[in-house]
Amino acid sequence: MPVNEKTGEFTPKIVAFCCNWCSYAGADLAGSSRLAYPAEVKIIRVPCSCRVNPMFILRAFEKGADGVIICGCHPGDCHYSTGNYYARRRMTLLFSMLDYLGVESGRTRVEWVSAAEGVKFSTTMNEFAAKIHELGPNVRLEDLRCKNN
Amino acid sequence: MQEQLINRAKELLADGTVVRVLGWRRGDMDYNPEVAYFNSADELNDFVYNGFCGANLSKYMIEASKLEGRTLVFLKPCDTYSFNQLLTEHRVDRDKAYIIGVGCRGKLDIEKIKAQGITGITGITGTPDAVKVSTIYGDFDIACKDIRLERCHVCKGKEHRVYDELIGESADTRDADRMAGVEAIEAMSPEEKFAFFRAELSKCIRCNACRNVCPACSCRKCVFDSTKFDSAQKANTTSFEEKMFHIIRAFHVAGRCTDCGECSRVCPQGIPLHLFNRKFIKDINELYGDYQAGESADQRAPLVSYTFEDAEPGIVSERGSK
Amino acid sequence: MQRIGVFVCHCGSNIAATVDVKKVVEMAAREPSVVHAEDYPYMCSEAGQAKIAQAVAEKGLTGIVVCSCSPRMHEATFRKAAERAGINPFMVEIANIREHCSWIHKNIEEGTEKAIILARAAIAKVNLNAPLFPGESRVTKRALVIGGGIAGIQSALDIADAGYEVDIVEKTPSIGGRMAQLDKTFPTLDCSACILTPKMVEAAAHEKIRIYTYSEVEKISGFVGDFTVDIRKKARSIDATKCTGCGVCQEKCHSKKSLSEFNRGLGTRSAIYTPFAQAIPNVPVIDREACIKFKTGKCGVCAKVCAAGAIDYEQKDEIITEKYGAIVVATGFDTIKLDKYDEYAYNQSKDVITSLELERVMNAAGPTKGHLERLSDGKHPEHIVFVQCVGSRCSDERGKPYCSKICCMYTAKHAMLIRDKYPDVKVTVFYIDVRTPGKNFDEFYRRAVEEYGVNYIKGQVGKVAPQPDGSLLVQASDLLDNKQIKLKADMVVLATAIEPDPSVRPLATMLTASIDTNNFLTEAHPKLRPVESPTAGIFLSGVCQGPKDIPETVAQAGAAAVKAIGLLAKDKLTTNPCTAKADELLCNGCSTCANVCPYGAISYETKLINDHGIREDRRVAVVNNALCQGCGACTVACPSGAMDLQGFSNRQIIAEVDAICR
Amino acid sequence: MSNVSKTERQAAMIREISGANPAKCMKCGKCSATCPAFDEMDIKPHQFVSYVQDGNIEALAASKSLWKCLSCFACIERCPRNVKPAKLIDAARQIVEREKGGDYLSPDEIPALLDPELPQQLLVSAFRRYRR
Repeated sequence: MPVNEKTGEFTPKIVAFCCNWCSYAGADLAGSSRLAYPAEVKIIRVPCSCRVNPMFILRAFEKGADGVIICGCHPGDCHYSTGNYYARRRMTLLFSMLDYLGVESGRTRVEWVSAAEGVKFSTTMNEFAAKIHELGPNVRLEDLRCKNN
Repeated sequence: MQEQLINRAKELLADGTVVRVLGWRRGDMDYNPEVAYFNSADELNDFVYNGFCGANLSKYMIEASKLEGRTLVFLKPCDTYSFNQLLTEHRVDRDKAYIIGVGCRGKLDIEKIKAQGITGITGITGTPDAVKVSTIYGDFDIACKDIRLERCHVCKGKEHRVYDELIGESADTRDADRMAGVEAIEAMSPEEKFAFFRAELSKCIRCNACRNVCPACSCRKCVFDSTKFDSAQKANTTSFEEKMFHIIRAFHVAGRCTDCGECSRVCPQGIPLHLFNRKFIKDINELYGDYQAGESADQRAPLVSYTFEDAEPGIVSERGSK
Repeated sequence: MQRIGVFVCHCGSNIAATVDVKKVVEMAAREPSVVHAEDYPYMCSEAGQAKIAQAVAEKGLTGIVVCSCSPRMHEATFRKAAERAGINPFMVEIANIREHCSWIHKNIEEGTEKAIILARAAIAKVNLNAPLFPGESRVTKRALVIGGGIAGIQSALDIADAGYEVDIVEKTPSIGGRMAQLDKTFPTLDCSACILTPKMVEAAAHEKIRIYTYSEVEKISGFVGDFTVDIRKKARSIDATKCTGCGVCQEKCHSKKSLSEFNRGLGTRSAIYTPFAQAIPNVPVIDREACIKFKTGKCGVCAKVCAAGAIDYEQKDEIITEKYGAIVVATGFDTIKLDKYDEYAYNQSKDVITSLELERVMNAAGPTKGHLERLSDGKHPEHIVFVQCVGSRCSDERGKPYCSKICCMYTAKHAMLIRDKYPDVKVTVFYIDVRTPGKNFDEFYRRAVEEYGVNYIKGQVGKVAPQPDGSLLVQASDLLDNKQIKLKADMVVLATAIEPDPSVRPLATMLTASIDTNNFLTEAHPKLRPVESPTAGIFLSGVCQGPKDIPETVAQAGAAAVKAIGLLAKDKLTTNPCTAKADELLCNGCSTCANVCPYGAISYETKLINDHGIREDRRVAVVNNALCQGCGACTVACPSGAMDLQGFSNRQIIAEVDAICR
Repeated sequence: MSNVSKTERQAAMIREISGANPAKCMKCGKCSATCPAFDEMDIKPHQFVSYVQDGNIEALAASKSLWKCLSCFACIERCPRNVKPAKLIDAARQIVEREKGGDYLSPDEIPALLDPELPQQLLVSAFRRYRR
């Protein structure tokens, strides 16, 4: 379980996939507006939310991520017209499957964040990180080889 | 019906309509027929069609489509859905196939016979409604309805979706709710769900039988065998990998799986793999409208379509763990 | 094996204050393939970029990671620097340790730890990068301007003057837009029509400009340099090639009770109408909702009186499909609805009007022929009260959170014009702040007070109550006197907030251009690229991007035009090389990827494939690099992993995931 | 926590009880423009905000305005910035009452606070509540 060496508190690993056009820019805006969110969130830039393969999400969990969030343009505003519509179906089905397997549905989330929504990006990440703290470490999907204990 | 099929196959070979026949051949045991090509009338003498011919021949048509000349293939009603799906995906050549839709009265599960404590089986003969199982300890009569494959209890129907001609009568075998198994799991608590799947999936030996038999899993090279995702695996080495494999396998066939049930039939460990595929089918039906893969060859699959008003992924946590 | 150089930027104190850059350098140096790591105060400076060149020369780098600000800011800078140093520009990756790290984390330990992880992820990705080479795509040398107000007209004229063809699409029957509705303009008090109509005429007469009025954009596909647009030309019911614009039809029309849109509903018009006298084109349209012929089948008087035989009741909407290289959006604004502001009695009294309505009242061609009179009884007003910030600067759902920017100035203009023409009329303006940043703006406002005796009171109006005698009781604050005052007024003019024209919302969707919470189109960069949309080839002109007055609109329209011209001047565009690519050996030829491609960039070919010695004809996917925009939808649809995205490959993203979760 | 002054504590309490953020005020004066009891008040509605911001709670608590506010909520409804002056004054009222040791006015206190010129708060509150 990932813990802060000094405080002994649970410090989750959170992977955020952000589309280049809206959400990554929204995260930039959150940054330039100095809207804080936990350092536990690390962003991976992808061209579009439809680039996020379920394999990436499972891989993140396998390697010990405690939460995975995918952010894209609002439906209708996709830079590529339709990418987020496909992402929406894929992620809905994948999340439903994870829920079916007994993985807490709070560990996965999709949020639409536009380039102008720095505030929404920040609040979303704060909320999501709080949820992951509440759920605690991910033990159901991680590859235990990666851990020392 | 077997004789009828053999005779018709011989005719079609003789008049040059087809150059080979794809069907089932007697195996080492009566309950173990093998999938085989028959190139001559002589070879057809080994042809069988009985309650244990569950194997779906559609997938074999991918390779048969590459061969010279036309192939006669026997497809049961449920197999035709798979054939249609393969047609949609340009994996089989309709012109290379002569399809005889064969009647089906439900197929049988040898495991269910063995589960009744019957061992030392030497032969099985039968009528449409019952089988006589001969063993070294004596003979047993068993009603077919008690030993049907799971998939036959939730049969999609006895109508062939694609064929050139039909031979043989079918009988409806549906007597259960297809989604009951999925619903039972959905009703569990997260802990119970996790425990259930951990117990089932920990049996997986990664023999790949499910993948190899699946008509939808027809990739030339599976992602789990390629270097494209750093995901090449020969065997499960951790508690996670079998989950990864089965989730991704089910995801890759989501919207394409016809629910033919072959994965569960062939699994040597008896893992109810259809529960993965049916979960996706259930979600697709509930969220995006009823969809049956393979119903026709010109459908647009749910994962390559969308509507503006589709449910948001948050619906999963909203409806919660039932 | 790559030879990677890592460069960590301090960005002055922007990064260095909350990230220990030395520590990031130290940790990055331990990563596989990293042969060089250093930090520098400003990597984007010339000296910083020289560091890259130097390290490439000395250490033979094959890949570069810059830990700095957002790649949206300087990725291009560092890619060019790499190219100059002799490395393929796509061998550069940015770890965003400013916007995504130093600026949001206050604790230096936390910031440093995160920066190290972000650097690791970028290093892991570069390890798998491969050189990429941009392709080329053609540019259609024609621009589309959406909206025919002053912004659209100016952009179109500038583009056309540069020698490129331009089409203007305007949804109303005439170009001119809001500016055509104004009476005078601040701060010079020029007559709006006098300065606008020459421009309208110039646009109409320009050989490079085609104007589609009474038309709307219906569908947009394609991408920068090569957009395909469907324009719906709504049925005018008039054959424009025959109409002489004589106006007899409008005079004789039996249906004259429709509210005039141009006069903001204050006057009426006939069913067959041109919105105003100087309309361009001077060709009327038939309002089929109001026309007796269309409603009952009887009448047809316009056809009878038309000497040119131009009336065509059978005319149908027409769809025109045209290709464009660039699109300028100039959809303008409207005033907000005041339904939720009961306190101002806008819906109760005809004498409470918006400022835009006052423009029509003041205008000689308006409903009162330019006479200032009460709309309820036609009486000459003795006292007019102006209320500022109606719906602007509101944080509740009734109004808009932004300042509408133009109201302070036009109110000063209105007050001044009224006092000038009718010295007997008392004018009181209630304001919260008077905002006059602009050339000669404050002087103008002061003139209204000092020379024209307009009474400015700091305080908001709380309530307007129509009185039985027809007057209006205005209850307001005088904050400087700390009083509540009650005034009797004859007219109240509301400086109503402006909002983007509602048509911009569906248009933004068609353009895939991003839009903010107030429905203003988002610019590519708020300071440095203010007239470009983040979507390439889309340029922003006028109020669709944010509130602005006429001079600012014209300036922005010109700027947008220059950006469009800069694009049209190119013969070829280099295309993004981060496109999808199919691995022929893995491809099943199943067509799943083509189903999700928004650009039709994927086709199938039957090819002889040599798969480890097995030679066979296979149906395989082929990506057209000029069409592919690199979204990656196909890569996830592909079950076998045959389809991959260059620059964002499966293995690269997985490497990043692994690095973050390590 | 002992070094937090009484006024700071009270100001924080007002923010908490009212749920309003005085920092949002843009000093437009619409509350005072709207207030039917304006003339009766010594501290005007638009001034409530600065009293809370400045921590001048003593003066606010001692003001007549506390008892002149009709709770008609016109200022809340019309405030463009969601500052809710009436809620601020209501919060101040509650603080005064709480510091007296009881949560409510005692019946004995009411007659002294009544002003024949003004409708009773209860009455106006009732109008507001049941008008729909």
